[in-house]
Amino acid sequence: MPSTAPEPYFRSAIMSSATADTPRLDFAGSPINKALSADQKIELFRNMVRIRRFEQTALKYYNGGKIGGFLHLYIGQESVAVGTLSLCGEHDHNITAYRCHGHALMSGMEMNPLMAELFGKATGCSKGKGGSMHFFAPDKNYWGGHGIVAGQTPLGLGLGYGLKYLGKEGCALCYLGDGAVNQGAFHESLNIAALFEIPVVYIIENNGYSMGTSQKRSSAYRGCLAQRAEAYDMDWDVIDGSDLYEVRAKAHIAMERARKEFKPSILEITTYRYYGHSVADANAKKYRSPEEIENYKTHFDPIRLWRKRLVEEGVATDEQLDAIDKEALADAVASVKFAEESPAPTIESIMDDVYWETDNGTPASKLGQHFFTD
Amino acid sequence: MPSTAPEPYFRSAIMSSATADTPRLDFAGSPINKALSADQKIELFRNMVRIRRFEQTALKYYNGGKIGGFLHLYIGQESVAVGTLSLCGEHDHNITAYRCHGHALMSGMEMNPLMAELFGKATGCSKGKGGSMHFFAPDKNYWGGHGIVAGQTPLGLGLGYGLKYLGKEGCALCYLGDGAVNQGAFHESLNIAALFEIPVVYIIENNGYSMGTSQKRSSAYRGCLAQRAEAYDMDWDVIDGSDLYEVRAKAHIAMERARKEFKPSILEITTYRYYGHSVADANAKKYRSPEEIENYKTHFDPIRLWRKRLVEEGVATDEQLDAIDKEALADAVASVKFAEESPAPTIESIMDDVYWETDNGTPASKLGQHFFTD
Amino acid sequence: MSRTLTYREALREGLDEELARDPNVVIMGEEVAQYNGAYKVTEGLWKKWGDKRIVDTPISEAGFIGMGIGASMLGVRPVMELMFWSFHSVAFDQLVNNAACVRYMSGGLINCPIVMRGPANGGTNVGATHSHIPEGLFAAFPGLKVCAPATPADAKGLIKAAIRDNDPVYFMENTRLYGMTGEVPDPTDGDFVIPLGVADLKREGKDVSIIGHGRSIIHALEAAETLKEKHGIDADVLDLRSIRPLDVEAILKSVMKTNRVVLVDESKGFGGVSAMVSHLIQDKAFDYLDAPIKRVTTMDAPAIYSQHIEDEQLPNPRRIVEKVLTLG
Amino acid sequence: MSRTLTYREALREGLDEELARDPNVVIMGEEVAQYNGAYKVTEGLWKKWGDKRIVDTPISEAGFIGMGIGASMLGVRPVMELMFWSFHSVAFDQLVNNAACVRYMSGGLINCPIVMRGPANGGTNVGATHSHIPEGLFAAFPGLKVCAPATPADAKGLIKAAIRDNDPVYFMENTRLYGMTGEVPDPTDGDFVIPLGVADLKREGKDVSIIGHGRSIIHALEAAETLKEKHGIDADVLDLRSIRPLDVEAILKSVMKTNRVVLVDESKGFGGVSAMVSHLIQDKAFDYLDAPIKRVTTMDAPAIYSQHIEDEQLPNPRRIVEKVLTLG
Ligand SMILES: Cc1ncc(C[n+]2csc(CCOP(=O)(O)OP(=O)(O)O)c2C)c(N)n1
Ligand SMILES: Cc1ncc(C[n+]2csc(CCOP(=O)(O)OP(=O)(O)O)c2C)c(N)n1
Ligand SMILES: [Mg+2]
Ligand SMILES: [Mg+2]
Repeated sequence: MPSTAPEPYFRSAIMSSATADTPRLDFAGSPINKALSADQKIELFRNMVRIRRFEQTALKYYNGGKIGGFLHLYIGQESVAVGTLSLCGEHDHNITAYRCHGHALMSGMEMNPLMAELFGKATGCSKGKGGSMHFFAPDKNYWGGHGIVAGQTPLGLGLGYGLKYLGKEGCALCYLGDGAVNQGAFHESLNIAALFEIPVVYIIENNGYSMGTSQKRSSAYRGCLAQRAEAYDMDWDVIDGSDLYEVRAKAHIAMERARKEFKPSILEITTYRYYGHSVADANAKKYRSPEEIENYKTHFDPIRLWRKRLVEEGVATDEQLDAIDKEALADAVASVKFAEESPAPTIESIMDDVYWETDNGTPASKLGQHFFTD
Repeated sequence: MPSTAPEPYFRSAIMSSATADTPRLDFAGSPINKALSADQKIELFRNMVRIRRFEQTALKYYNGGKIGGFLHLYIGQESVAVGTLSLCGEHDHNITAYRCHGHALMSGMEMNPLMAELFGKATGCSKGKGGSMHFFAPDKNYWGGHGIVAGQTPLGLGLGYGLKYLGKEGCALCYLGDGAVNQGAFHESLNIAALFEIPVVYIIENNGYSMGTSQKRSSAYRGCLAQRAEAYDMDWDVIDGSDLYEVRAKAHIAMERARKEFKPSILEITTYRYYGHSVADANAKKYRSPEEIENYKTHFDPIRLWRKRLVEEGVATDEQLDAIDKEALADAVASVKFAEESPAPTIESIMDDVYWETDNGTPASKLGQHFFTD
Repeated sequence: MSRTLTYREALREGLDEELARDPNVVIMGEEVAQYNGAYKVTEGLWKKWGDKRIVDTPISEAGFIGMGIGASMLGVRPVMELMFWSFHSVAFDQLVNNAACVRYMSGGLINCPIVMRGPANGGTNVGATHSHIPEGLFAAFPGLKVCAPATPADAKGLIKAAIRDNDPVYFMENTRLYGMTGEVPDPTDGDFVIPLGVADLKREGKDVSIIGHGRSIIHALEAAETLKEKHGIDADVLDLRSIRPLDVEAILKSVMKTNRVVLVDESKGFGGVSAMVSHLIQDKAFDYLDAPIKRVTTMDAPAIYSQHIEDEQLPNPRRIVEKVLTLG
Repeated sequence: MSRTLTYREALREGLDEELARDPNVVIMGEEVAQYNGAYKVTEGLWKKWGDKRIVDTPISEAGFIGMGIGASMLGVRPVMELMFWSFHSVAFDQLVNNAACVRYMSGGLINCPIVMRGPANGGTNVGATHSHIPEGLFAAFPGLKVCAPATPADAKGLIKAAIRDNDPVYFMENTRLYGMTGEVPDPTDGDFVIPLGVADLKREGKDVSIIGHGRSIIHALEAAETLKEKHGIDADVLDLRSIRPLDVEAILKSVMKTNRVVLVDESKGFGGVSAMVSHLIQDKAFDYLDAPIKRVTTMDAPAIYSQHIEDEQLPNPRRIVEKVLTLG
C-alpha cells in the first residue's frame, strides 16, 4: 500500500489550509463502493445520523445531570465507524477506546440499552456497570469500549490472533486515537501483529488532538502517524475521514489483506470532533480556534457531505433523508424515555458480574471465599 | 544520517554470510580516530582486555559456586562499551541493562568492588545488594545496571532531560539489547526524546539473540532495528561492532548531534556474545550453531582485530599488548582475592539503603514507622 | 492568620511556593501546562513559570515517569502528575522498580527525590479502570513513601514536605475533595510544611477509634457527628495522612484509649491500608481490644459506573455508623 | 498409584494433559517453545505439540499478555508464562484492568478464561526487580483468582483446575520448588484436579496454627518438626494453596483449635496475604485467640542480592520457630 497510496491531501492537523475547494480524489468508483445498492447507501446515512442524534440527545441529558462520569462524544467522526464497520462480515470483530458510542451503534446495538447505560440503569447494556466508556456487545462482535488509552490495542491483537487460531476467516478492527499512538502497549502490539501475521487492522482516528494537546505537541513522526507502521515493515495508509467512499475503499483493501493474507496494517483516518474531549472539557475552544471548528463543520462534516452525495447521485431526496434523520431523533428520544423509566441497579447487584463461576453458581464457586467486603 | 550512512555490510543476524574477506570500510581516518594518540589506542586495548579478563575470571568463580544469581557475560561485545564510552566527557552519562560489567569497567569502576559485588560482599560496589545486574557509579556518570528489559530506557531519557534542564552540555548514552526494542517503554522514550529534543543516544547492542530467540523471531522491521527511529523522525545508523574505529567514528557523530543540537538518535551496533545468555543458559549452543560462534570468534573478535590493527599501525608490539593482557588478568585475580577476603553483609545491613532520609537520620526519618518487618 | 482555600487551591499554592523556592522543581504531566491541568490543580502555573518548569507530556506514562525518575537521579526534583492515579497501571514498572529499588540496588549511591501526584479515588462514575485506590498497593513497596491528605491545609503542608523529601513520595489526592474548602495558614506567617509520618487526630472522642485517610476522614467526621447525636457514641477520628511512614504510635494511643476500632478504607476488602493497620493494632494492642477490629471498605467488586449506587459501593457515613453500631 | 515427580514435572504433566484435553488451550510466553522454557517447565511440549499450541513471544509482556486476554474473550484458553512473575510490572494494566475488569464493565457479557503462570519468589539472588512476591497484590483485585501450590501434587492438580476455570487465574510458582519431589497420583487412576478455594492441612497439630502458602509451607513443615522435637510444640500447618478464593473456614477451624497463630508470608511486611488473613482471623475468631496473631514476613527492604544473606531476609524455618516461641 505505501507505494501506491495517494499522498494525503488533507489532514486534520493541517486542516486550516484545506478548504472546500481543495481537490478531492473520487473513491466512488472503487469496487466495494460500486457494489453498494441505493438502499445500502441510504443505510450508511441512517447509521451516521443515528449516532449523531443519539449523542446530541445524550449531551442534552448529560448537561441536565442525568448522566454521570465522562461523555466522550463522537460527533464529527461518524464516518469512521460507519465507513469501516460497514465492511464487516460475520467473522470480523472490532474494539475501540472510550469514545465508543459510534462503534457500538454501528455494530448493531440498540439505542435503548445504550442510553440506559449512560443513565446508569440496570437495563443498560452493561447493567449500569460500564457507563459511556464501556459499551460491549460480544454477540455483535463488538468488544468495547475501553478507558485506558491504548489498553485495547493488545486486546484487538488478541481478537485477530483468536480468529486465526480458531480458523475463522475474518479480521479484527482496533481503533485508537492520535494521542494513543504514544503508549507502549500499542507498539508492542504492532510488532507482534507483524511478526505473527495477525489479521488486525489498527485504525487511528486522528481528530488532531488528545484532550488539549495537538498532534504536533504529542507525537514525533515522519510524514504521518500511520507511517510508524514502517518500523515494523507493516502496511499503512492515510484516509480522509470526511469521505465515506474513501474510508470504505481503503479500509476494504486493508481488511482483505488481513483476512486473506494475514497482513496487519495501520490506517490513519483524519477526522474531527466538534465538542470537547469529553463534555466536561471546558477548554474545547481554547486549544482550537472557533474558526477551525467552524471550518470543519462547514466544509468537512461527513454527514452533510454524504447527504450531498446521495442527493447528487439521485439515490435519495433531501426529504427522504430528513425523514430518516427525524426517525433517528425519535429513536433517541424514545431511548431516553426507556432509560428514565428503567430501574437503577440494586446495591446487591454490585456484587454480580465479577466472576463467571460465581455468576453461574458452579461447584467451583462454592469453594472458598471469593469476596472480601467488610 | 540515514541517507548518507553506508549500507550495513555485516549484521550479526545474517552473520553466517559474512567472512573475514567481506570488504570493510576504513574509519581510521575519521577525525575522532585520527586524533587518537598511540597511548590512547593502547588504552582502548587495555580497557577491552580488562573487561574480558574480569569476566573470564568471574565465570570461573561462578562455576565454582562463589557467585549467585545470574551472570550475563559481555565477552565478545567489549568494543561496544569501550568504543562508545571512550568518547565521553565529564558531562556525558550512561546507563545500560543487566549485561553491565563492560560499561561499569569502562566508566572507570575498579575491579575490586565489582568482583566483591559478584561475590555478594559488603565491599561490593552496591554493598552486595545489587549483584551482577546492578553495578552503579554515579560519581563516574554511570547509572547502572538494570534488570527489567528496557526499563532503563526511560531513565536514560531522564538523564538526557536532566542534563538539558540543568544546562549542562553533555549527552546520555542508553544501551539496550536487540530483544529489548520490543518493550513499550522504549518506544515511549523514543517519541519523547524526539519530541522534546533530548540529548540521548540509544545504542542497541545487537548480538543477534535475546536469550534463545534470534532477531528474526522477535522483531518485525524494515532493514534493521535502528531504522525504527524513522517512525519518530529520528536519526539512526548501523555500526559494525567488531571495528572499534567504526564504533567511535559513528557514535561520535551521534553524540555531537545530541550535545550540540539536542538531536537524539538510535545506533545499532552489531556484535556477538560468546557465552550463553547468562552463564546458566545451558542451551547456548542449541539455538546458535557452534560454527556460528566459532566464525565470530575467529574473524570478528573485536579484541583480536584491534590488536592486529595496533600492531599493523606500529602503535604497539604483540609483546607490549601481551603484557597489558597479563596485567589485566592479574588485576582480575587480585580482585577475587579481595572479594574472597571481604566480609559478607550483615543481616542488619539488609535494612540500610532503602530510604535516603532514614540512612541519613534526618528529622523526617524520625517520624512515623518506615519499616514493617514482622 | 489563615484563609479559606479549596483543597485544589491549597495544593496549587504549595506547588507554587516550591517552584519559587527551588529552581530544580519541575512539574510534568499530561495537560498540566497549557490546558491548566485536567482537574485544574496546576491552573495558572504554566503562565507564571513557563515552558521549562511546567511541562506537558504525551500520553506515555511509562516514558515520562521514567524520564522524571532518571532526571531525579541527576538532582532535578520532578513533581509528576498522573491525570488519574489509576493510570499507574501503565507505568507500574517505573513506579515500583526504578523509583523504589534503585537506591537499594546501588547500595545507597543513588536517590530519587521525586513526587508522583494525582487523584486516587472512586466515586466519580468513571468505571473500574479509572477508580483504583492504590495507597496500600504502593505502601507495600519499601523504598516508597505514600501520603493522602484529607483537607486543604494537609494538602498544602504535605505536598511541600513531599517535594522536599529526598525519597520518592506518592501523593494521593481525591477529585471529590478538590472543591472542598478549609482554613489554610497564610504564607506571610511562614513556611507551612506538614511532615510525613504524623497522623492527625481530627476529632477527639473516647468510645471508639475511627481510623482512615483521605476522603474517608470526611465521611468519618460526618459519621462521628451522627454517632454522637443519635447514639451518644463519642468517636476519635484519626487521620493517618501519611500511610508510609505510618504513625503507629498515634494509632495505638487512640486504640488504647477507646478499646474499639473501625477502620475506614476506600480500598477493596482484600488487603488495603486497613488490613495492615488491623494487623498492627491486634499485634501491638491485643490486650486493649474489647471487640474485633472492624473495617468499612469498598464493596469488593470493580468500581461500578452507575451514579445511582457508586456511593454505596464506597465507604460512606451511613456505612460507618452502621459498622460502629455493630461493635455493641 | 502414584509416582514421585518434581514440582516442575508435575506442572508439565498438568499442562500436557490439558493441552490434550482441549484444543483451545495454548501456551505462550518468552522462550517457552524452542528453548523449552527458561526454567524448563514446558520442556518437550513444543516438540510434542508444535508451533500452534506452544508459542514463543517477543519480550513484550503488555503486548502478548493483552493478546492472550483478547483471545480468551473469543474462547481461546491461553496459558501465559511470565518468565518471572516479577515482570508483571510491565504488563500491569493488562493484568489488573483488562483481565480483571472486563467481565464487570460489560455487565457479565465477557469472560476471560486465561491463566498467567510463572515463578513468583525471592531467594535466587537475582535482586530486587526480579524477586517480587505478588500474590497479595493481585488477590486485592476482585475479578482475579490467585493460587500458589507448595508441592508437586498441588502444582499439577491446581494448574489443571486453573486452566478449566472460566475466570482469570494467576498461578504463582516458585523456582526454589521446581526441583522438589513429591508423590503425584498416576494419570491412569483418573483425572487429578484440585479445586481452587480449598486449603490443605499439611500437618496436624494442636498447639499453634502456622498458616501460609507456597514455599513458606515447606519452611513451616520443617519448623514444625523442630518445634515438636525441641520444644514439644505441636503445630497445625495449613497450606492455603489458593489465595483467592480463600478457604476461610479451614483457617478458622485451625485457629479455633489451636488459639494461636503464626502466619508465614514471603511478602514484605506492609500488606501481603498475611495482613489480610490476620485481619480475617481477629475479625471472625476474636474470642478464640489467646495471643496476638504473629507473622513471619520478608524483611522489609527490596530483595537483597547477596547469596550470603538473602535467605535470612526471607521467612525460613529458624525465623518461624523463633516467632512461634514468642507466643509463649
Ligand atoms: C493511560 C491513560 N492515560 C491518560 C488517560 C486520560 N485520557 C483519556 S483520553 C485522553 C486523550 C486521548 O486522545 P486521543 O488518543 O487522540 O483520542 P481522542 O480522545 O481524540 O479520541 C487522555 C489523556 C487515560 N485514559 N489512560
Ligand atoms: C520485562 C522483562 N522481560 C523478560 C526478562 C527476562 N530477560 C532478561 S534478558 C532477556 C533477553 C534480552 O535480550 P536482548 O535485549 O537482546 O539483550 P542481550 O541479553 O542479548 O544483551 C530476557 C527475556 C526481563 N529481565 N525483563
Ligand atoms: Mg485524538
Ligand atoms: Mg541480544
